[in-house]
Amino acid sequence: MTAVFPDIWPALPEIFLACAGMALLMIGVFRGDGFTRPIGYMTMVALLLGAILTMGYGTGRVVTFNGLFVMDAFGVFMKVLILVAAALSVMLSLSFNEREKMARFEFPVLMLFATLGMLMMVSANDLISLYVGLETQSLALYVIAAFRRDSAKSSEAGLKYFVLGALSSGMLLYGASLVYGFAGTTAFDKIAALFAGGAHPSAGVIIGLVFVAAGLAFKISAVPFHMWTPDVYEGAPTPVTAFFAAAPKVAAIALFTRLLIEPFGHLVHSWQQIIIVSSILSMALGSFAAITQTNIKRLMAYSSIGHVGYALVGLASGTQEGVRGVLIYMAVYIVMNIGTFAVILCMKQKGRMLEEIKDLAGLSRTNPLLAGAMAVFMFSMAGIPPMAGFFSKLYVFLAAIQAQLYTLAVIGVLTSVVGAYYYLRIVKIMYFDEPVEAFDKIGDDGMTGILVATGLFTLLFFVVPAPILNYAAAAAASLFAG
Amino acid sequence: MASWPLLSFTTFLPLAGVALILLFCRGNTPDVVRNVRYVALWTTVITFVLSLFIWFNFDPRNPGYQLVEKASWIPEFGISYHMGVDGISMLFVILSTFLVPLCILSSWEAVQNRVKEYMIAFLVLETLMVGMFCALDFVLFYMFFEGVLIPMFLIIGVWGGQRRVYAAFKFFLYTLLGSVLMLLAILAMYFVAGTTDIPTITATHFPRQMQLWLWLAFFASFAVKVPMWPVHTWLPDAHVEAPTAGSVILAGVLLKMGGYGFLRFNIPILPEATEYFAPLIYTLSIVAVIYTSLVALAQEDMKKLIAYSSVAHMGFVTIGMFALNQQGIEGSIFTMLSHGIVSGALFLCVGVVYDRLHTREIARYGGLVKNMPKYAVVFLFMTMASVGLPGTSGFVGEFLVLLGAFRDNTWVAFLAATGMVLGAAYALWLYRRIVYGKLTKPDVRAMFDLSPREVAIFLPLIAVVLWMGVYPTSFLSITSASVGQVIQTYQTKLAAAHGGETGGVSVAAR
Amino acid sequence: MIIQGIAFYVFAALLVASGVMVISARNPVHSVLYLVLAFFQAAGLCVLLGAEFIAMILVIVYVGAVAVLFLFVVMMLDINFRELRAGAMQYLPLGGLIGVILLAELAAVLGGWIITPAAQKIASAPAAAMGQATNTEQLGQLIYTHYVYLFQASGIVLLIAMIGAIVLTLRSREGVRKQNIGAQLARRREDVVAIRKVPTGEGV
Amino acid sequence: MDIGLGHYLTVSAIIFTLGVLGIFLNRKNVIIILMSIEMMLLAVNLNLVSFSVFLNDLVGQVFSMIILTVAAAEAAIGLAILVVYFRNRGSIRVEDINLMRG
Repeated sequence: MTAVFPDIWPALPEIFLACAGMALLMIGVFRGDGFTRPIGYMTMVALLLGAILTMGYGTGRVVTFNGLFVMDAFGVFMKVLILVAAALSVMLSLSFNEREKMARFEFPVLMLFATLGMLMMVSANDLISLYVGLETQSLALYVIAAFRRDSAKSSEAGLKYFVLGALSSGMLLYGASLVYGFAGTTAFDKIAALFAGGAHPSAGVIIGLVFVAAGLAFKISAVPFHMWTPDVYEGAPTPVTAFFAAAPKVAAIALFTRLLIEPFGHLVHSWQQIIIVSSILSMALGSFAAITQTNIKRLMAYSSIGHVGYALVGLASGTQEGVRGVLIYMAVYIVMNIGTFAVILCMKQKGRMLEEIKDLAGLSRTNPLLAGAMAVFMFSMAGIPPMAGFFSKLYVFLAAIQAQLYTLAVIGVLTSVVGAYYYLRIVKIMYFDEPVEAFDKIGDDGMTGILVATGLFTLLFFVVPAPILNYAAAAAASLFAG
Repeated sequence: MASWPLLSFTTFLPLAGVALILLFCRGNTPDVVRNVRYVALWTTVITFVLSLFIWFNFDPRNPGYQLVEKASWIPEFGISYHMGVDGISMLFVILSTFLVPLCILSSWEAVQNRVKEYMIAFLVLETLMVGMFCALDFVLFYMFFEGVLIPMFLIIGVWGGQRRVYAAFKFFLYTLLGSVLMLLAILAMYFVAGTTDIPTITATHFPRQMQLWLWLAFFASFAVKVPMWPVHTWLPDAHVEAPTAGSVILAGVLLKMGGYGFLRFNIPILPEATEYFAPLIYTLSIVAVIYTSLVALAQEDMKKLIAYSSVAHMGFVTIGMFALNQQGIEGSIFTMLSHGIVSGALFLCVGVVYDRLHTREIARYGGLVKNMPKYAVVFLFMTMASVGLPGTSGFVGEFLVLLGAFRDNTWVAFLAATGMVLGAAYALWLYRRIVYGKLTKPDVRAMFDLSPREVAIFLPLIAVVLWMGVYPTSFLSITSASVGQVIQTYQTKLAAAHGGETGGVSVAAR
Repeated sequence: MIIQGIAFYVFAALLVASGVMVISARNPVHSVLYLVLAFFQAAGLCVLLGAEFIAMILVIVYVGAVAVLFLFVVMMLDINFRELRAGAMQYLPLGGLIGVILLAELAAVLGGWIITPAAQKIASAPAAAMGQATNTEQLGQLIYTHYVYLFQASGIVLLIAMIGAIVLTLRSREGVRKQNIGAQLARRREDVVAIRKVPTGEGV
Repeated sequence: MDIGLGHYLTVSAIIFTLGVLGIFLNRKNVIIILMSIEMMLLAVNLNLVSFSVFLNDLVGQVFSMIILTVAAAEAAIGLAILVVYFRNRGSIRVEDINLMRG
């Protein structure tokens, strides 16, 4: 057995992040918790550097580490999204953690490691590396969900997330073992080659695929595996919730997409129905269950379930256009979501965090900037043009129509009208209701910066949408070329 | 001048006003508020003047799109920034730019609360309306079409009456529900035509079965917008709760979006389905004309009455449009323009008394002719125009519509004419209850007549109504070429679809 | 062959039995002990299969580390065990039904398993013939070369687990006397010892 | 009495099912849930090892090793979270995990 030294350049961002994480850990250990803010900034810089390194990769498709790791334009797109989302989430967490007395240097470091796991997920080209990446991410996330260890809610959220996450990992693994046994390999390329000739898959592979899909559906909180989402979103500290709703979703969706398109792309008829059903249920649940919510974090949980449903519409079509839709959807979703959570993090009176939707009443009088930004995000999430959210929905439905999934598309737009109702309700509370006590001054330039940047992106996306759309198209094409 | 991107300038100039307000009008002192009002007024007046240049540069003999601007926007997906006007859309552009300054003027004193946001909402609304009539790309069109919901939602919800929240939600969700289906239809068309360019799609032929579905999807959107019976129920609520200027825009321009959509998309793009569904439109329109006129008779609230009259008038519009001949379509366009001015003016009339007494209940008024003679004259004039008295704009439009409908189907024309009689009944009765009678109530007695500002609002409206009524040719000559082309497209496509002699027969029957 | 069969059935029966006991024992301490037993049986099955290395680390990692960790936590939490088990079986009928269905489905699939020739051909890392190299040696050769990525990644996973466990549970309590070696070593004679000249006969 | 792959797979399927059941049946004690998760992973490992042997391919055993490693890490994290939870609530009854609706 001769081993060749693997080509490590495609994995440069991962290697860099791993080293940076360990270095930051060391710095933290030696300097103590008083050094948390600098470490937070350094983490952000490391994540952004990682994004730059990723962008410097180029476009070609390279498989390395004995077929375990793949890098292509799809990976570049998703990784940049994840890294930017993670960097913004770190930024959001800094003041919150100091205020809530949970500022410990491990927090940004764990976020960094979670992000590393996400990058590994995006680049996974083998069931084993898929699992390792997923667990790297999940373990770090379990910890930061329970990070506020003096809070019963936070630790309960951590426990719930852990138990259900571990259960889903177990299902995924059992499925992976079945796929391995019946296909004889764990490598994506080889699985794809096995079915390329139109070979009929054995029932074991299909059952394995179902188990794997169920495990991943847990991670993206698609119905019927969504039960943990509202509780975890409500219980976890708000910056953690913001992080959960953004980066891990993208990573899991990316992984899901690659898994279904690359190794199992030829079995599209076997999995398409499952995705369609899950997508419809997610969209419906996300719309209807959100209506009665009073806690804004729970509302965002249901909203994210709904958004996953829309992203799955693109995936269900199983075409290049569908993947393009998914990519655009996730890109826009992340920005809207980070922006919304930035607003939620600004909801505090006399230093106390508020989480009820009714606390937003009359915000347009007391803080027009905040209210304006939130209104932009809400209209965008409802998919009203000219906000960015309209374009993301446009492209997934485009794919669905092209794949002739008319019922799915019709149900999708109808649920989006229902969804519009609860997004509008927030606008109504901010603009039509009489003001209650004003919120504290934001007093954090980073937060204001994120608010303005995400708000402007969402509002003005329509002016020059072409670059992002083109990148997404190229990324989707790379997945189908391989 | 023609080489300038005139349409884009007109469309986006109001946004410059928004920028001015946002940048320079900070704070909330009375001075600042006054400045905000002036900035908004001047912006919209300049926009109106600019839009007149569109008219001057418009060649009425050319049936195609003029002043066309095309720039790449999302080239990979065949979506471009494509603007242009033809005889159908040009007058709507002018109508929009004409009404907005009047709206701003009318809310000069009525709106004291959050003036800055109010003006911004109106300026954004103007951009979206003008853009929608100019857009020649489906995605662009849809963006403007849907985007209108956002400022209108806020206008109704923030500055509206008692039940404003309910009305705003109803307005938003009803119209959204219709338009998302249209979005799917647009996407489906995109896959057949490979582009979302409206002229290209108009030239594309769609299979019959597909046409039926597409037609229904478009119908869902436009019927809600027009609004047609039975999906009109959002309109009375929205009108009643909206502030005066909001009602004016709603009745004056937003309802026309539906009619415009039918004319621009359903008829030329989907002729076979149009032919198939025309009886449906007739039925719904006639029910609308008669039923809503009867409902209007029973109203106690002035705005609600006028709102129902709008539904009835828009019923005429759809009847004329789906008569599918030159007179009918020209009549329906003319009715839409006329209704835009007249119903806008009627809402302003309501606004005048509402500003003084703060109630819209008809029974609370009476005998206004004694202490408000100028008002009584204006109101009378607009009521007559609404009824369709010869010499006013209302007459020309409704006459043409009836003529067109008569050529197509006598019964439809007859029933529509019945609606006209009912229309006269409720309009005149409203006038009688408000203006005539004894001036007994002390608070009504204390009401003062029109202020110079209000006169300044009404004068242009009266002038336009008279102009349209006395010399309609100046408007009809603009629309006729383009309407002719729409009909020709419709019939050619239909003939091609039916093929051979049967097609010939069906065209001849029209 | 017979001996192998008997061994399989013994291991399998004990494995299943201890598995049942893990989830049904009244006392969590007993559960942990049954879990240990189950791991031993699984290790036995691995030996039967010829995967000695996995069998060994099953015993070392699971029994030596994980199960002991469980035991430690169970003891530390000091839970009232009596109360815990009351009425636990009310969900048994439904749960049992689901379990039986799941099992039946899995069995239906797995029962019909045959190695497809195609699957066998694409083996990524074929095992060497008997006697050429031991199982452990072969695995070692693989994991440090072809699968070095996974090896490193699992290192990161363990690091995260370490950080996580520490950050969640380590509490620095006030008033606990601890040895501070750094401070001890940094102490100099001059800092702590003051030499005073005490005049005779006056006291300090 | 020929012991084939099917036998091994059946055993591991039973163990996996027991693990899943342990999670859903158990309403009293979170620790049992964590143990059930370990049992699920054990079943997966058995699956992988037997596939590996019968396919004559070592990848399965590599996979199994990785799972062992990760499972140990997962157990450590899980127990840490459990300890934190216990400190906050003084209980590890499953029924008590209800601070939030849902």
